[in-house]
Amino acid sequence: MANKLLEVKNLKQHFGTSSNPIKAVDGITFDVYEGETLGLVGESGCGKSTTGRSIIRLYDITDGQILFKGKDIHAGKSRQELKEFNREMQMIFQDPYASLNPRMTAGEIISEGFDIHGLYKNKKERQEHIGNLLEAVGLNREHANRYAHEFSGGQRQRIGIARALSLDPSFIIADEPISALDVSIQAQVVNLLKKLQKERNLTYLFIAHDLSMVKYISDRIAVMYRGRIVELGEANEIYNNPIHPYTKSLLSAVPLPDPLTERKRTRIPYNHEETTEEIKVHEVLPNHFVYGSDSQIKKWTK
Amino acid sequence: MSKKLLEVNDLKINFKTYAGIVQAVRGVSFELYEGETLAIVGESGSGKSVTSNSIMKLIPQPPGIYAGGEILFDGRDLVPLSEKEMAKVRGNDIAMIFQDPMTALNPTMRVGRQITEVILKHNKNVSNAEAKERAIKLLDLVGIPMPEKRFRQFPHEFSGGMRQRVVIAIALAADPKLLIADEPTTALDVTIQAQILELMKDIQKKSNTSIIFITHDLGVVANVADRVAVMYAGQIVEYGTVNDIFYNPRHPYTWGLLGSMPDLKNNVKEELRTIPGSPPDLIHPPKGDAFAARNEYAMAIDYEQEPPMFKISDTHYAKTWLLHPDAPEVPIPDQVQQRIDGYLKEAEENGK
Amino acid sequence: MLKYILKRLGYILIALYLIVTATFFLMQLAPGSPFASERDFPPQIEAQLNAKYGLDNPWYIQYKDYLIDTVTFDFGESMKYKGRSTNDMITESFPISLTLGIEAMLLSVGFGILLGVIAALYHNKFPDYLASTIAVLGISVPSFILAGLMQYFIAFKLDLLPVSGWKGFQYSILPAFAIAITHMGFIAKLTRSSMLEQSSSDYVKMARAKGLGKWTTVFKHTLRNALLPVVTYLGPLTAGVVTGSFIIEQIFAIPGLGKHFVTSITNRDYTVIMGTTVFYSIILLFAVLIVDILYSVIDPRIKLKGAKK
Amino acid sequence: MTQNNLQLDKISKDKFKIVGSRQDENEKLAAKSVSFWKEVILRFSQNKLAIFGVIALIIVTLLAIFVPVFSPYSYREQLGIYNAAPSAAHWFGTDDLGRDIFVRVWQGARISLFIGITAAVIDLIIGVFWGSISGLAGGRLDNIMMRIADILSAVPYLLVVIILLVVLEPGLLPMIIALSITGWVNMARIVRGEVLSIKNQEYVLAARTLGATTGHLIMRHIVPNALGAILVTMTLTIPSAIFTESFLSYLGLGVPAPTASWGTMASEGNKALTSAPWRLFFPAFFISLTIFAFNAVGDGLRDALDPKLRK
Amino acid sequence: MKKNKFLLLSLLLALSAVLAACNFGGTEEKDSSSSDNGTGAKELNLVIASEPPSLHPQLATDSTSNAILQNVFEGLTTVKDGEIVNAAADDVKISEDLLTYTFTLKDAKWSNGDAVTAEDFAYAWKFALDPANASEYASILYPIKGAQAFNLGEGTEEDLGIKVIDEKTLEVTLENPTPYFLELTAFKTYYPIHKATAEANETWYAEAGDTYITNGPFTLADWQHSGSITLEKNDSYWDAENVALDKVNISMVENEATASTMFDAGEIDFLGAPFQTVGLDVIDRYKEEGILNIADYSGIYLYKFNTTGEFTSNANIRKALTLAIDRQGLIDNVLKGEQTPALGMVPEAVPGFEEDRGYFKDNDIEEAKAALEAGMKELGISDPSEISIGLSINTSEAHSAIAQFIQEGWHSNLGIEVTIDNSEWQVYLDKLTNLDYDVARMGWIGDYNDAYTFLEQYDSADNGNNDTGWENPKYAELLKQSTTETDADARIDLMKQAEAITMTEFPVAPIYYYTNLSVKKDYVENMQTDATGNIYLKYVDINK
Repeated sequence: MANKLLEVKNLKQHFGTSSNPIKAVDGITFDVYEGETLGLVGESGCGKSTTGRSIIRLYDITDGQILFKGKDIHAGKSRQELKEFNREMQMIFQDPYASLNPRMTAGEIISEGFDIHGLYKNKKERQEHIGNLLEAVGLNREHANRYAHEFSGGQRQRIGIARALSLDPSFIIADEPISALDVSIQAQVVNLLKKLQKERNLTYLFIAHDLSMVKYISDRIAVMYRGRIVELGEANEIYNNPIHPYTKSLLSAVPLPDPLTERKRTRIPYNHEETTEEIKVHEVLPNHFVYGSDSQIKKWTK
Repeated sequence: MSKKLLEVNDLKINFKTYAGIVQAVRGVSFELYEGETLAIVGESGSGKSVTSNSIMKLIPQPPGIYAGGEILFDGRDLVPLSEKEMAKVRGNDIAMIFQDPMTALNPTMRVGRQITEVILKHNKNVSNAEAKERAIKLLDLVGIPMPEKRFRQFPHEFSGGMRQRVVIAIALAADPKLLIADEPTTALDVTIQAQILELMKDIQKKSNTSIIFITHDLGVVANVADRVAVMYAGQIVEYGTVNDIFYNPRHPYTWGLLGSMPDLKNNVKEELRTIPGSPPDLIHPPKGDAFAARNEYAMAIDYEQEPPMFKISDTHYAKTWLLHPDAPEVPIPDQVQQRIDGYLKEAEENGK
Repeated sequence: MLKYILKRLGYILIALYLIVTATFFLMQLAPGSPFASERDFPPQIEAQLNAKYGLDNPWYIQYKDYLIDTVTFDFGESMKYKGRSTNDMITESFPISLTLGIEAMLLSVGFGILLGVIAALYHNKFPDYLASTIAVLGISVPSFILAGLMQYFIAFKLDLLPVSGWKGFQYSILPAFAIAITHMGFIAKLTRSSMLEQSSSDYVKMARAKGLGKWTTVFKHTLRNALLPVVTYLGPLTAGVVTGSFIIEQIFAIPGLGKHFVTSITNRDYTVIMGTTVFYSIILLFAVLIVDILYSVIDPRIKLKGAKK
Repeated sequence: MTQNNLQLDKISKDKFKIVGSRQDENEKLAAKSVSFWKEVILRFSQNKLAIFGVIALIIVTLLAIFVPVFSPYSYREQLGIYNAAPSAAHWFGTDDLGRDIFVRVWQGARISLFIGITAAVIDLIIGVFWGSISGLAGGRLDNIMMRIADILSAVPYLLVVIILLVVLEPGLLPMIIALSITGWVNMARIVRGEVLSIKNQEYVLAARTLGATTGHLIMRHIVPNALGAILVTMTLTIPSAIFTESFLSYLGLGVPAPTASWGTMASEGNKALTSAPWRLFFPAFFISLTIFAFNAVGDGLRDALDPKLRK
Repeated sequence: MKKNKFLLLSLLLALSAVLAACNFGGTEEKDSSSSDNGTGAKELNLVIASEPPSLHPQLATDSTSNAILQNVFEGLTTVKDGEIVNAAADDVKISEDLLTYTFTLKDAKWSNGDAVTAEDFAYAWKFALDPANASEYASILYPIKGAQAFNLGEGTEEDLGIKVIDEKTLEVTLENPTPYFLELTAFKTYYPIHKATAEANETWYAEAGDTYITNGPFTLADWQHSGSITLEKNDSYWDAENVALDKVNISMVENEATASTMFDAGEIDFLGAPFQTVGLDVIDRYKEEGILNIADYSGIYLYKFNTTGEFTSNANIRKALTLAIDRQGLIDNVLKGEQTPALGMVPEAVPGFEEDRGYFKDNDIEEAKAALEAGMKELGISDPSEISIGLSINTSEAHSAIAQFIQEGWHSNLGIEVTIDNSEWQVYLDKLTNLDYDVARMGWIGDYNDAYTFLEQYDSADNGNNDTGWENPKYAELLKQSTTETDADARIDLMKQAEAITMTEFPVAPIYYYTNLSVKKDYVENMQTDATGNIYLKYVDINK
């Protein structure tokens, strides 16, 4: 197996007051390996976006540790180190409308990163760089002078991707990058992401609630529920052999474009069961982790 | 065959905007029988929501304009009806479920009132108490626990899924013959979506209501629909039973839609089929086939003349020149075909 | 809820303290004496007067006395109007201002909402333009100009209503209208945009889909939600009506508190200035609090908690 | 569903050759590139009332600048023609001291506009400073700053203004100070609200992940996006300052004679309603027109910035 | 339920509206019903400019309070048609040395039926002089022996020259012979008050009602503070049969324009000092309508000079400024009330001063320029533009108009730069007292119609009403002589000599002598402001 690029250890992210905390993320641990795509799925409010934003330092974490290339990213750092870090890790956002500043042109949006980091020597080089990035995401060089609102949803999302690529990162957190797009556009974006991954040896943390696309794009999948990762494993493994009842329920709810299956589909409801036993992560199968108490695991694996 | 409840013929809806007149719906025809579910599927801007809203005549005029066509409900054309006459149809004969349960309920009115309001409006001789009783029954029917207590609560005290159940309860309050569901599950999580879909199917079974189901999710279509209309750029491009559309799609756009969804069952990791580009500007609809520019199988004629609806079978029609006898034979793209084959094979295996 | 109200009361106390203190020191700084008069009287007499009102004390003693007076709501005797206590003056004149104020508020809210609703219902049609124009004109014409014009044309030329005074309901119509007009315009504008915003919302569409008639939809659904922002305007409205009365009461010779406030300032009648300022501040601060509570009552989504977002 | 009765046979077979999609058109954008502000101006210019407002303001401003310069009379010159009705020589008539009202109205416009604009600019500076710091900092500092603003705004505005003017004695500067003393709170609130909503926008988050400094965020993202709301607030602050000034003039707290503001002219003219109505009419008309115009521009700007409201 | 909340709200609002509406109740009765209601009662409707600050005869200082007081109280003497006549006094005996006055009282009654006694007068006068009461007008009693000393805390009450001989006899001893003393006894500070009530209730004068006991032709029937005052005929008044009016409704209307609109609309019957004033802007119209009544007024409008000021310390500069005022132009164009240009210190309404004394010519620009030249030479100034002068006024449109008119005249004729500085009355008076000004306006209305009241204030720089810093021993001496001079003509001559001194040194620039403007409905008879600004409603009648 490849190197660990990112290690998340017992990450906790609480919001609200200390007396009444909202535990958005409540102690999760996972690794991301170089070159892979880790899918993070769960329903709204399960803490998946918070996880992504904590990793990229948009939030100060409550507890835990995040190591990127072995270095703790939340430990006190100099400006220089922080900038270094910004160049290594980037993010693609969910809403193609809200993620582009309406007062800026595509070129300005894309070049913001290397403007901040001063990565070009002259105007021409900068222009060239913008053009290359636009082309890399399938847009035309001429689009650099257009404002965000002139683009369609898919095009906007590609501008967002170009912005994420502008600092030439090794790790990209894609926070539901396709959920606001139409099906046909989703495919465009996903294909682009896959192509870029191959070309640039990128590592993705792909956050989504759309299980079908996650399965398609991910090598491994982590299923989150109420701030915790309840199951983590190879993508096919999770789909074909889910163990945690929540994963099962989630999978049973995904509609497929197949009328015959759909007519026979039975939904598996999930009822969260509280337990007084100690709950921890079990490696039930090689590289297939499930979160639960011993007796629960026993029951589920039966 | 059961009774024909709704027939839409060559419906055209335009919108006046600052930029010009948007031809949102450009001659849509379909029909719906009692107890049947028609799914209208398409991408955003394809005109599917406008179509559904126009049946209820909920298109604000202006800027909306009924530019032509008729909407025959139980044999009566709704288009020329006055607002007053429509008020008798709405909620009573035809009810609607909206996309976003978070905004579809009046935030300052108790949930119970929002239901009884419909009952009282459409049943002149029902007392308040009876209406309340019926509303509580409805809440129970749509699976809301403790309906008496919930009756007195405000929408913000409900979760998204629960609110959508309330919206459904409101829609069912006057026993409508036709239920129009405009993307009722898009805003919901997938597990909640499954529950709502089950609920709707349940209700349909019990009450024999016809449903028009608007969605962009082909999975949902496969789950709920009897018949499917695929819309593109304000027109229906393919129309047929759910099996026709999913197992024998004929329109390249339908191929594109199916192909752009990853196949969960078969572990293929090859590139997804995409439909390149974006839908046309409906202020100036392109000449010929609106889909031509994005269609890899587009022929010269596609850029010149709009294709007619070709009949494939008694239930199956598609609007593409590829069905013209002179057109070259274009098979369903491999990837889509493979998937269909996989599905059918599995069904066959399971059927054994 | 209780916690929230207590917290807000705390803020009100702080605000009051600041207002009282600021007014006190501003008045200390203000030039002029309440006893200055055209005919100079002997310094001995002035010393007597100063002693009588405690003005001969050093400022911190005066400040202390002043705070005590404020806490006990005893503002003492007017320096200008002999033998009249500030409290009496307030009790006598406030009901008049209150009457006028409530009338003005009812007028502005009533007509404002009416205009706004009409404008919104006939959006971009003639009634909209008409109602909007009336609203903007209301905002644009200063109340004292309007008051003068109304006195001249309505009261004098047409002889419909009395020119001034305060002897019955008909005396209150013109002044109430003069105070109300600006706010009416604001409320109309607010209602209009709020109505438009609400009319395009899903639940209004839903109400129509239920088969409710146009007016049922407007009154039961759109208007109620559209009026929420109008409720928030009630606080500023109260303040506006109060301050509007400063001028209007003078023009229409109405023996209200606003008139007292203004004359007390020009007279340097410190006891009355302080009394009326504190009184006004209390009213306005509570008006804002009441509006906030009212808002939470009307809008079920808002639950009063410790803090306001 | 019936097949169309087109003469399908008549189509030449050549046409049925697959030529494929037109990729070139797929990524095509509308021909013209329109920036946000250009579009705002475009939408704004379709609002007749707002355009009327702009034209009115331009005319008022130009006349205020040039009339006092080019007029044969000065605003304080007494011509010996008392209370004369408008005529060819004196377009707006003369006042009780025989001064030309036309030139006085435009001299008054200078004062009134100066007061309005200065007060609005001071509000803007303090409000933007206070609001953006409060909004960006968040937490305790935000809390303290907003409490201060809350308490200040709870203080009855005109009460303070009147008392302050009494202490400072009437004049142009005291008037402006008095008008801005609590006026900025509103601006600060609006700026803070904007900052709060903008700072959580994904494009700001994106900039942060790119390593943007606070200064960069403010200059590139927050200011350009909050500008609309700030501008609207400003266009509505100016008329309210003019309004308040005229109100205070009426209470005798206006700018001292022989300086003329619209407010002092109107309140003087009010007394002459029956004898020399033009002395009231012209200043009153221009106060109303200007307030009307600013309101129309402000409303138009708001609609243009937020097209959701217009359908 | 939602509905209920809204209902509750609207109920609340409605309730408060109803509650509020109750406030009208009290005064509703016979509202503005004009003088001819069914009963034939004669009612007069008037306005005053403000709430009377005090209706205590000894504490009141202002003309508004005076307008009420002089109709509800009556002094020993009163003014009728410009003559002093006995009122409460039946007879006055004056000693040879003019120092002792013995008043015999009429058999008059208070409004509660008690007899008006000498003790009531003595009590009232002593009240005014008692320093503890801080009566601001006490100085008008100073002619009485020991009064000043007692008032300033230097003497005792026992030493006062006020002696109650018996219930109906009051003996007053004066400090100096005071020829105008009988005019003083008509003044409000010399009114009696009902001793028993006043002793029992310290604030008897704050409200209308049982405690407000009067001895004048009217009673204070109703007093809505800041709203209105109603006077009713006092049936206990000794001369009640000669009082025509039954009722006088007086509203308080601060706004001049409102007042004249009310007059136009027939809501009031008379408009003119002290019952509000005729605004400058309506004078022309009333003149055209032929209803404007102009009467002499014993008052002068003048500009005081700060004789310690940088430029105004120079008498020639002061002279220049004084001469370069176009008084006639001001009167004709701005004031419009047919006032007389003031070319001296004493109004022409004052007996003995009816003629112009010819000290200088109005608007004498030549002479003014010459004086300016001389003054500049003395000050070592070569150009008049180096002279900058502040012109202080208290906030008022009339003062502002006059100031702007004169400012423009000084500017264009003399080339002197003048800035107008206005401040509020209470502030303004402070500035005057502290000599914090260059030129400042002042109006002076005689408390009694005698030249002394116009000249006395300049007798020394320390005089509280001087405010110019100017003094002249010769002037002071002349005035002093006038107080002891028993021959009327000689006394007037002394005062004219004093006046002449001021008109060479110009501590003040006289501008115009007041006139009293009024308008009345033609059914109002005998209503006329007298030379000292009084209107005795006793004589007024209504004939419809």
